[in-house]
Amino acid sequence: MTGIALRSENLSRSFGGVQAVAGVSLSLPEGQVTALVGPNGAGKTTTFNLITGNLRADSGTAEIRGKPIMGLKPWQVARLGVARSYQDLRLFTHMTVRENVLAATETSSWFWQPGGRRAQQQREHRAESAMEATGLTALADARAVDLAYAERKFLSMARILAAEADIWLLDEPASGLDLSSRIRFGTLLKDAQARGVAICLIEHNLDVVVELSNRIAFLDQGKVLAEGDPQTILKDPALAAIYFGDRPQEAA
Amino acid sequence: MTAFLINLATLAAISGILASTLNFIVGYAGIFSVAHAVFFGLGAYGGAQVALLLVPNPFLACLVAAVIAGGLSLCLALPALRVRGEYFVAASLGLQMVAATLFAELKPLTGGIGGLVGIPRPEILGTIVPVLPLALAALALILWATARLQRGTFGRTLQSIRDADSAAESLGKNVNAAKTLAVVFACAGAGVAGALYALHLSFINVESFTLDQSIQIMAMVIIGGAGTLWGPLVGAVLLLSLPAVISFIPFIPPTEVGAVQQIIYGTAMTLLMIFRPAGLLGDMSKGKSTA
Amino acid sequence: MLFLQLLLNGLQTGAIYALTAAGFALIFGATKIFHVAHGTAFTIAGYVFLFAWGAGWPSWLGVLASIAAAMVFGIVMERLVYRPIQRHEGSFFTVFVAAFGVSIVVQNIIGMIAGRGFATVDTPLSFSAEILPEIFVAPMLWISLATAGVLFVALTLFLTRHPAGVALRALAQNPDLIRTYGLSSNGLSVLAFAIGSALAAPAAIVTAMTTGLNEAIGHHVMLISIAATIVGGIGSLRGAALAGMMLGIAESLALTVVDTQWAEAVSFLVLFGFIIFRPAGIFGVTQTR
Amino acid sequence: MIGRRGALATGLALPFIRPAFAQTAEPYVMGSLFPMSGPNAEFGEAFTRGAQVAIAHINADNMLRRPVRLQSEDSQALPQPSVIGMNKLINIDRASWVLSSWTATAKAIAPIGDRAKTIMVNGGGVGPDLSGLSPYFWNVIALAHLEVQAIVPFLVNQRNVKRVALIYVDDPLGDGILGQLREQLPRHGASLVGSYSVPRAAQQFGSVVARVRQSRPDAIYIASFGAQQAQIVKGLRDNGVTQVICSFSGFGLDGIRTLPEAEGALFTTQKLDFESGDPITKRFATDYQARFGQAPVTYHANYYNAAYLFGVLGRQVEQAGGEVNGETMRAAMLATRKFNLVGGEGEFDELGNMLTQLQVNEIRGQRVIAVG
Repeated sequence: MTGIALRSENLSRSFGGVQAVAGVSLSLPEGQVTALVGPNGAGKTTTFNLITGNLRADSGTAEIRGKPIMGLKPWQVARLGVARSYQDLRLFTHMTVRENVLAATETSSWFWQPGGRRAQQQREHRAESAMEATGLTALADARAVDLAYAERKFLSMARILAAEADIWLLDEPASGLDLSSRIRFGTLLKDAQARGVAICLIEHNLDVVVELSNRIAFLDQGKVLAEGDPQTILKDPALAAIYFGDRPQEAA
Repeated sequence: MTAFLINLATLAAISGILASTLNFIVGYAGIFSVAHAVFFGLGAYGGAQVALLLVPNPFLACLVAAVIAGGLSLCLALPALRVRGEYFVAASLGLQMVAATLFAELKPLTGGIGGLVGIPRPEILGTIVPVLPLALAALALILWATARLQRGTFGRTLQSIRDADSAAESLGKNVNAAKTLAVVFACAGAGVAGALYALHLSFINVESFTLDQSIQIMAMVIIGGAGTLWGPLVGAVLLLSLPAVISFIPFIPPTEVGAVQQIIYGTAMTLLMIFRPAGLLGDMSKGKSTA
Repeated sequence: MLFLQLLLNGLQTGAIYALTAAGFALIFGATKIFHVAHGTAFTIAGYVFLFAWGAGWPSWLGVLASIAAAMVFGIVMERLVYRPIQRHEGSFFTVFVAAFGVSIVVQNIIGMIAGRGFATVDTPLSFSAEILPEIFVAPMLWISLATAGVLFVALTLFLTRHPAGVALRALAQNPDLIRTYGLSSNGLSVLAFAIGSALAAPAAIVTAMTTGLNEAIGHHVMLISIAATIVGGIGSLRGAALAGMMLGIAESLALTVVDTQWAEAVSFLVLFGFIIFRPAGIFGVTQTR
Repeated sequence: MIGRRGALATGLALPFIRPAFAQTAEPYVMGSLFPMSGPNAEFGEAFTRGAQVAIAHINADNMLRRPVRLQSEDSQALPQPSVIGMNKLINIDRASWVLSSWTATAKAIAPIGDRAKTIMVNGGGVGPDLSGLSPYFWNVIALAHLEVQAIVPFLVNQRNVKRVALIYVDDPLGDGILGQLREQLPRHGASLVGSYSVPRAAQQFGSVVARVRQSRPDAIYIASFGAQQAQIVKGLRDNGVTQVICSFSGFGLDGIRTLPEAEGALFTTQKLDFESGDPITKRFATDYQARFGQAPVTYHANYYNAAYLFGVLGRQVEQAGGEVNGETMRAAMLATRKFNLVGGEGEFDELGNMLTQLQVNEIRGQRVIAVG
């Protein structure tokens, strides 16, 4: 039933001699939550940046449903249905919650959006339901800077929801959330999964990984060491040793 | 008295256009340009040449001015796409200084420091019209357009780019295109102001398009309140009429007139910024609003 | 021969630019305040020296008075203008406009007190002698180069050895680091303004002796300082000083290829080019996200 | 030493005094539009002083039925402030006589004065483009081309100059002087060996001077103004150029006269002999000295003349029973043409340019001496 939404082959990138990503091959199937795990500096966020076009890969390819995306600009990749969140959120701080979400529905950079009033109403409707789903409706007119931490995280999710993308790249979306928020976040993911969205998330807390994801890709030193279902991967003692930093060169 | 006020109102309307258009890129797109006078100048030279060589039709002059200023504003858009904040301020500073030298040296087009004289007064259908109604109409049009754009989706796009350009881009917004559009729109507006200025004064030279002028326009925006619709207009009227009002103060020794006026002017500027840092119409409660 | 002569002239101009630019860069690096009234500190320092000289003070006293005046101005700006503004809203241009207002006021007050127009300190030190055929050099060249050199060594020592200096550098890189030093960033920002403004004084004195002063002279100096700070790479004192020196030399050597009226535009063309092609400056590191 | 005056002291010590008059009528307002702040304020101050003395004389002599008051506006030497100031002078202060100077100011206000039929008198700017701006725009100073024609023969014949280099600001004035030097020098068997244009705001001249030196001139002509010309002079002398420096009337400022480096500089001005027996000149020189504590120079005299002319023409109009305004005074000027002013008789042409004789001056021991 599932196709592969996004596939990367051998993505590589080095910074001044340091190989940050060394040949990452990754597939994100539709309707699955893939967790990208690995120690700090494993190249997780860099992988995201290579896929979304924020960074240029030294070598390797990536494609969305067979369409190559290497060399495209971030906004072009986004228009192919990729939405991402950032670890530092990057909200539109001085705009209200509603404006933040509405902005995610408007992709044209022209003086006005195409489609006239009808499309405008549809976008507003999408924004309202995204706020509804993330529990931000009551805060619609608050400015992003004035929100509490968890609310900000949900705002960043609301933007992604409203963007109606079918590939989500989420950078530590659940970190710092309390239990009830995490449950609500889980529901968001389940709903999206049910709609066939391919989700990839970076997460450090392994409990959360188990709770939210059904696949794991284990990254270390810029390579995917293992890929598979959470139980098998997390039980592998070699991977655990790497993850918990037992190796001397990881001590820093 | 009326003629004095009409002249002042005309200049205020022209400054209002300049401040509003600059506010569009400063207050909404976060592009801090100190080169607005360059595009004011390009429009003024363009409009003046149309009136001198072809016909003194104000609409044609404004159109040509807008096209020239808007077209050449890509010089400003180029650094705006690459760098932000202080770097961009410095880039626009460089552009302003180089452009002022060019204005002074390209004598066949600009008349150099001697300037262009005898620019005919604007005519519509063979009758001479004063510049004030034209300037007010242009100001109203530009305020209307900026208000529409600022409140609409384009304004939202610009603000999102100002607050977090990478996030805006990853939501599918073509950041470079939006920034370029904003710059072209604002600079074309400055060009229109330039054409009106040339028609109003009948004389222009490079001294009206220097860094000092750019800073003055910037001060109008900041003092009025960046990112507000009416703030820049208030700032323009204030900064333009303040020296005129000061000049009514009696009993200043004639040889010290300039210094005393400038001291009052500078003091007012500084005090306003200390006590109303968000500008006269800016929202004090907003905290750090830009940059 | 012309090339060598222009190079020497460029060095003298460059030394002045380097000192003021370093001051600007120090202030900007440590406080993130775009101190456009830096040129005003320069003007004040120059005129104070001029008055001291005219009143017959010994020159060392004049130099001290001039440095003190520049420092006081810097500190007053920090305490009375920048800090109240930043308390509310640190908007970049709010600071810019406020500082610009101050520079207008000071320029006109100086015009009223000292008289308008040209003023110079008349000294044989600025008078050139022919040291080689066709090469004219004034003692001021050596004095200004030596001053710039000594001050840079002193400044580098201060910034690398003295705890307050180290803290200043840290502040430039990361304001949060400061808490670990147990120094208040308020005190440090006053220190940055004091030292940065003081650096303008020697440059102003050299200018008073060579090209002479007028009340509007600070304007140009400030523009060059901004350009040098950017070209050198924000946060890099070494870069700002080197870039100031480079802009001075470029302005002068440009005369071998272009007509004289374009010399000044050359500096700003260099600036514009740098921002387009190497925004991080000479010593800056390109930031990756 | 400090080469300057205590401007503040004199400015404040001499507050605006309006003599008490028998007449109770509203005073006539004479406007002035000079750069009173910014880099050229030194000129505005000098111009204003000349006019102040003239107005004091007009009032003291009861030349007119109403007293005259000077309304000073700051033009900043920029077009926009000039236009605002001019509109204020015409429409609010009802001035029918405005003293002005500076290319940008003159060109910006000429259309306004023309429409309002207000006389504008220039006694400072010498750019050739200031001639014929409007029937109401007059010059009481010889324009630059005449100044060049006066100094070239002197340089060649008296000082044996064969090669001249020009440092100039590329504005109509500098351009005019460049053209005249190109034309006049070969005519007298000399040549222009180099011309170096500098931006108006330039302050460092060491490198330009190096280029000048390369051209091996016998004399250097400077066509700049304000603080810049002093900086150029100092730059030349400091960088080993010992040849004679010459210039136009822009050198008639205290900042130059008292500059040690300017010793021996030659410049042209209108013919003015303050020691002569001419009573008008003598009175001006004496009263100026008494009021400002120093000897007057040409600029002071020019604006004295520019202001005093209002008294002369105004009296003619009043005596003929007319109303004193721009139109009547222009008619009076065209009817009379010749006036006794400071420095002798001045004669106007059709365009309103006063033709005067010129003299060459030399700065010796901080004094200006006529040498030819």
